[in-house]
Amino acid sequence: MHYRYFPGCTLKTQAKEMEDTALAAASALGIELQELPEWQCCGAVFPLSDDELITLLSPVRTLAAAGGEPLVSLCAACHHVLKRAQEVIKRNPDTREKVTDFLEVDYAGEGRVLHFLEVLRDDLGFDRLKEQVSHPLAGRKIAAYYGCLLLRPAKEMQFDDPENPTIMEDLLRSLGAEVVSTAYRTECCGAYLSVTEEKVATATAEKIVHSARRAGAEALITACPLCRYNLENIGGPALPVYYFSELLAEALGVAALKEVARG
Amino acid sequence: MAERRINNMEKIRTAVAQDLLSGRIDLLLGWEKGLYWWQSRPLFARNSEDLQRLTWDSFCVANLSGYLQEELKENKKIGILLKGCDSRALNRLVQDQMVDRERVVAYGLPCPGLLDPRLLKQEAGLELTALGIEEGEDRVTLTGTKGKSIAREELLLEKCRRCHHPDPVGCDQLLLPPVGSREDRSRFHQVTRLEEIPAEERFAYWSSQFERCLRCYACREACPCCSCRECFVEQEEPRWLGKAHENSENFIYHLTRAFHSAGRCVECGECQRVCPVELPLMELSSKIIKDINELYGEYQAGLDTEQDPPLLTYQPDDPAAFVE
Amino acid sequence: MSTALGKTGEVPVNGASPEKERWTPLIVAFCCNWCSYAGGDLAGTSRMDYPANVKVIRMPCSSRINPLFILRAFQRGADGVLVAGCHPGDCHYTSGNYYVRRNLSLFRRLLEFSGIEPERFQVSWISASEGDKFAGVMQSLTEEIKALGPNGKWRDSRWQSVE
Amino acid sequence: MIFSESYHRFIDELKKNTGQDPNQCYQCAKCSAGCPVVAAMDLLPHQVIRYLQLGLLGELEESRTPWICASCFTCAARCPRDLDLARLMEGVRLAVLRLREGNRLSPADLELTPEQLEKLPAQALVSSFRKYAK
Amino acid sequence: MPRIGVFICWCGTNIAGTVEIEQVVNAARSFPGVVYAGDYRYLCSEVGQKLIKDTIKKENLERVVVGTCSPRMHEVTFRKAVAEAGLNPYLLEVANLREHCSWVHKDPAEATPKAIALVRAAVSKASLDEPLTALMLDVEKRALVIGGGIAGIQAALDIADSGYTVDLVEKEPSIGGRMAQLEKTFPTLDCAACILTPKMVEVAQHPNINLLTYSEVEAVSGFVGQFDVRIRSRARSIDPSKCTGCGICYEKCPAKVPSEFDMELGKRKVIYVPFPQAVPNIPVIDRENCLYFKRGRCRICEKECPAEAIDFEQQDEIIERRYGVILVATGFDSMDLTGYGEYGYGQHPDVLSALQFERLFNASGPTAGQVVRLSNGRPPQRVVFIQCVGSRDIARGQNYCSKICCMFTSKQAILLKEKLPETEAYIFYIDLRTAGKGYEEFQRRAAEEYGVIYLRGSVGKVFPEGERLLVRGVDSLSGRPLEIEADLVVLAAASVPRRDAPELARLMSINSDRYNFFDEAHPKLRPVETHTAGIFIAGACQAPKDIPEAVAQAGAAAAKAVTLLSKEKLQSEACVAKVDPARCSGCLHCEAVCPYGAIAATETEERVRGELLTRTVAEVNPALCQGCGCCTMTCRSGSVTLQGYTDEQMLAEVDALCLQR
Repeated sequence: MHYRYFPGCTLKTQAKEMEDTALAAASALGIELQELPEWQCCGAVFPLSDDELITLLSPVRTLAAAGGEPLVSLCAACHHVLKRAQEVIKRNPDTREKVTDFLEVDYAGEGRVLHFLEVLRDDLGFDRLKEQVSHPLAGRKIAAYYGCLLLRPAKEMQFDDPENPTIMEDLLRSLGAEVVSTAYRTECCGAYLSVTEEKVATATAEKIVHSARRAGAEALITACPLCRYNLENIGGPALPVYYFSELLAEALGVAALKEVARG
Repeated sequence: MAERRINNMEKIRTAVAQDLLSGRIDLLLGWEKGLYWWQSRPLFARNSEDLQRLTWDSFCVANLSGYLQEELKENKKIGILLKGCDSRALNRLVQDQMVDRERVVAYGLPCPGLLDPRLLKQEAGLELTALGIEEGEDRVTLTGTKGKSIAREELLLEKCRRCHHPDPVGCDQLLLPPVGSREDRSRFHQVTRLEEIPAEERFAYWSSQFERCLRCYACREACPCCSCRECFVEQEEPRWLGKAHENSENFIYHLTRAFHSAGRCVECGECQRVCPVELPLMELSSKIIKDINELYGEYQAGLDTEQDPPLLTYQPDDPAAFVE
Repeated sequence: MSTALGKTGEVPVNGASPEKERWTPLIVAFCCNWCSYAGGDLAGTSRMDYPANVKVIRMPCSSRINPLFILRAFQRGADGVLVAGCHPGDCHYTSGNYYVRRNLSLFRRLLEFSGIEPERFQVSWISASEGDKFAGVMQSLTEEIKALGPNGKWRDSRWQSVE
Repeated sequence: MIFSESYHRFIDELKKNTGQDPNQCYQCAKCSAGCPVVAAMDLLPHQVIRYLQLGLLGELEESRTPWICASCFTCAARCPRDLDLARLMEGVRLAVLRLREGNRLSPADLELTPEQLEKLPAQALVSSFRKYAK
Repeated sequence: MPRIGVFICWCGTNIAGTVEIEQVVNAARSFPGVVYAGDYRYLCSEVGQKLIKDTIKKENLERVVVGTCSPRMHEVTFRKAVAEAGLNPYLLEVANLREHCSWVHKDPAEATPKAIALVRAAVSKASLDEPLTALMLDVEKRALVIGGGIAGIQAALDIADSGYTVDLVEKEPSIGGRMAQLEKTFPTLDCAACILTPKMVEVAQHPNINLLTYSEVEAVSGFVGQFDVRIRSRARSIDPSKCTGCGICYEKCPAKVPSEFDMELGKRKVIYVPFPQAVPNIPVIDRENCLYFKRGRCRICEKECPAEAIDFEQQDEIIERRYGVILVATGFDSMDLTGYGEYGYGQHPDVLSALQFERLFNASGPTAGQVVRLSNGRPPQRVVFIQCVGSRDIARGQNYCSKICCMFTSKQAILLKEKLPETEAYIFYIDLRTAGKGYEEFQRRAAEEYGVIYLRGSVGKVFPEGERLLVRGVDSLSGRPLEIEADLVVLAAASVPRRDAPELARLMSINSDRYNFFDEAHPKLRPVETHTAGIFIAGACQAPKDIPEAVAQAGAAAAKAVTLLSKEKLQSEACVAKVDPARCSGCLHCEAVCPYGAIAATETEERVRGELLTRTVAEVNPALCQGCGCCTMTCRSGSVTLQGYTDEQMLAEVDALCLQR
């Protein structure tokens, strides 16, 4: 189980604990995540206009660097941009030619682009993961929060059912936690609106957190640093928001290795 | 090696003599030496004198199955000596109800692969009349020159070089020990070579070939699977094709004849061998066989008579060689 | 009156010769009565537009085709031939087009092997409700054949067409 | 004036870049119904498409809606006409940025406290500048 | 060369609009064999046909070529006209100058030469036409109706009433179909059972109808007048002659499974009748879930049955019969809604499909006619209906409008307000489609009299919040986002063909459209016939439709069936294959590919050098041959040809078309 690993800018800064806990859990599970020797920011948002080629350069450079081996990322936004960039390269020969000529790389869309959750579900398997859980999160009522970028557009991301995903719930169950489900788990958290339209972002995030709290959740998990920031940056009683990897590491008993200062 | 060939001959002769003389068969189809040592021609043996001329050597190339349809009109039961390809031709004719298997006694002769006189002439560099040959296990020495010896594989007829099943199938008795199948040999290298050259060059190649065609129809006469009573070129109503020496007509004759052999050709190479202007006719039917194998699964005509011929069956999800 | 194409074989190899400008492709289409011919009728009732170079011969089923009809068309100077039938499984006679698919697949590869451009002989499944596909196939077929230029490859040099 | 000359040039450019044709929409308003930030919009998403269909480009220029859209793809996931409104919205944003006004966001306008700036994930800054500035 | 007459039709301006008729007629006059060439504005009209008949007699024509619309349209008309003039009807050829020429080529400079080429081809083919006579085949005076819904029932009754025996095959244990599941029907609010049950009883008691329920068609072969059909009548595990329908067995049966009739809302016993008014009123044992069949235990029904009618050893019965006509009325399913996760269907008990909601109103339904929430059993205060779920949706559903949902939702809203006047009813719609007789008025009553609130817009998502369902939508007319706290959400699911429709279509080789609804021969001219002669269709299996239309189509299809059955003899296909024994070498490849088994081996004699030898050749049975021509493609030597489309004719057409650049 060897993968090339793309961390993304935020995982080296504000979301350091996501990377540390994920890498610790991965090695405990015998999954080798070999960081790309050289990488840049994935671009955070996927360019939605066909004449925006410059913004494809960075993700395609990363895809080419993986050299056709399976490429794993932890952050939902990075996985979203990389996967859709690969899809464009596969589907649009004209764009491929322009971008790969400019980058002077030979890349035609080969290799699997995976999120770490997909590795756990499809390659490792949640049942084998359950066997390695030493500290089950017994009695912990956790709600899974997916957001947008992992699920949509479903035809390209092929991650899970966009309206009724189960991958995070299945992970939580294999970690022994008690799963709480809210219909807001696939609603947008407000994303980059928190920079310029903070009130709008806070309103959407509040709906999600309050619904989880009403459903009895004690904490939320997510796979996206921006979702976590928005879900914590709300008025009224908040809920702790963990990265899924933090609970994973805790259940595997490797979390205590490094006490992380929680904001 | 020579003795082995002689007692092989005796084994064959005694086996067939028993059936011919006892009246079990009233005609035996075999080979006899022709005018020169490198020629063996078909033998129609009816009595023991004829049998004396019977021979089995590396030049008995004619596919005798082609005579059965006509000969069975007069003879009640016919014995026939069959190499691997010949036996498959018989099976295919039986499968097409052209020949009644009950009225045929098939003697199988596992075939060591036959020699090509043209290649012998090239090797010897002399007229063959001044030579003779000694056939060893897998080498051939030319007597009368400085004792030159060549690997047998290099002297084989083109069709034998591609032969996967030298052992006859579906015969009543095998007169010699089987030699084993040779699935390792490549069959379609000529076809692939032609497929790879551009279309214009291919058209030029075939045009130059078919321009030489005399429309003598020897290929049709020699081919065992050409079993129609009246070939489409002969028909007047409708007049499918003219008789003129016209390049388009030569093209259409050969393409149609090859297409009519689809699912029937046993790659016995007779069409190419008998052609007076040496047209590469085997490449046309081999191309079809290659496509059948690629598109609809491995099919060797006459090898397994239980298997449906490719054009008489279908699968709902068959691939198509066009954009559906 | 020998036409600009001269004797067989002297084919203006796709060069943009002046004759090419005046030349319009002649395409013969064999259509099965129940599906593709009815698709053509639907294209008509829907007033779709496609080039007039394609002329249709009606057959009860695509399995009425005989390779010699196709070769005869090429011999008479056709630049392209189409055989159209029902989608496999929808044949009015249950299995006709299954056999056509095998026969014409092998025949098309044989033609290609003999040096004729594959675009000149095409097979297409068009159902009675696909008027748009019928018009589309006729359009794309004419354009492809126009790009290839006249087909002198098998034109019988004795054949005289009238203006 | 609904269909001015510049309209046709604008719409053809929009269609080419986004690969989407506004006329495909029959105004069922499913996008507006599911949009998480619709409350903050002056023009509802389906009205944006309607304005594109009618060529009311001036109003689109003034509207806040393209800048409230968070590109969360919910509308595109549920549209019964398979129209990708996320791409259309980006097309409108780019048109306004490129043809009219220039950038809508510069570092100076950020009203974020240093402490917020430190906690805000880099991803948020990169995304918003990529959406509001060219 | 036979004397040929050419008649070019103007077809008003349809042909004359882009084809220079004059040029075509003059060109035709020059074709070999043509002794007369004329034109007329409306050739298919009475006067036009008279022109043809008179000219045949005056010029004693031996072949006729008409340049008109598609032969698929009027070939039969002109054949009749030619026959009336004493000429064999198959000595006529049609050049398609309209659909294949004038309507598709705008430029006369292109259309006219093409028209001339098409006429030239028709003339060259006509010159080689031979007179053909169709055989007269007998017609099995029995009809098969597949599908026991309202359409199948109506068709069976109409055919039976005209004196012919009918086998009505129904897959479910009882006839009644979709309509039996309804409570009331629009626009009259008739109770569905009240108008359906009497017809079901009439079917059961009709002397000419043989009812085969719990049965399926397995194989169909043959052709019009002589369809050979194999039907599997599945074992009910109950002896019908003994069973009195008392119902003790399904009272006592311990095992319960979700009821298909109640759309999985309620439960039914393993030995069951789908609904109380079932016809026949004989239960069946569902062998997949019966404890005895699964684990060899129980047999309580056997002990309890006073009539000892239970028979576990009963086997499926295979019925093989010949029919003159087949009438397909297999109805429709409502679409599976799992692809629409945003509504929470299948996740939350209070989100129902329209058909499930209908069952709540039904006295024999899962809630005995009480409209209550399935989560807590209490009546709803607020019900939200959502339209076009799966319809008009090219992304996840069907690209058509299912036609009946606007009406049945308005009906359900009225039924709801009649039962629970205080309950609020909201309907999210895109366009209200109420096009039937009395439909608009019915919908206005829902809005004005019953206060149903119609919201033009859609629902984005349904959020289960505590006890209730938060429905987030928008009213696009006012441009206002809405949030409604609902107790029940009802989805108007699209109507789609039955799951086994593609298989049935293939069984009978009838065409279907890209959604798998069966294709009618012509939407306007032959709406209840299929392309396969002798097979008719009626009801929702052809396209979504309401009960009035289904019944009307059933009557029409029955009438068509009866006209066919009333014929003493049927004309067989005249253009059939024929073998030339002299040329045939007896390889019988043609027999291997013939889809109708119309070719067989036969003996023939041949004199070879004074001796008479017999050999096998192929022979075509003209009664079975349908004229497809597959044998001609397979025959290398061209020994078998297809009359009406002989090899000479096909080559002549190719030559004619290629003669003109």
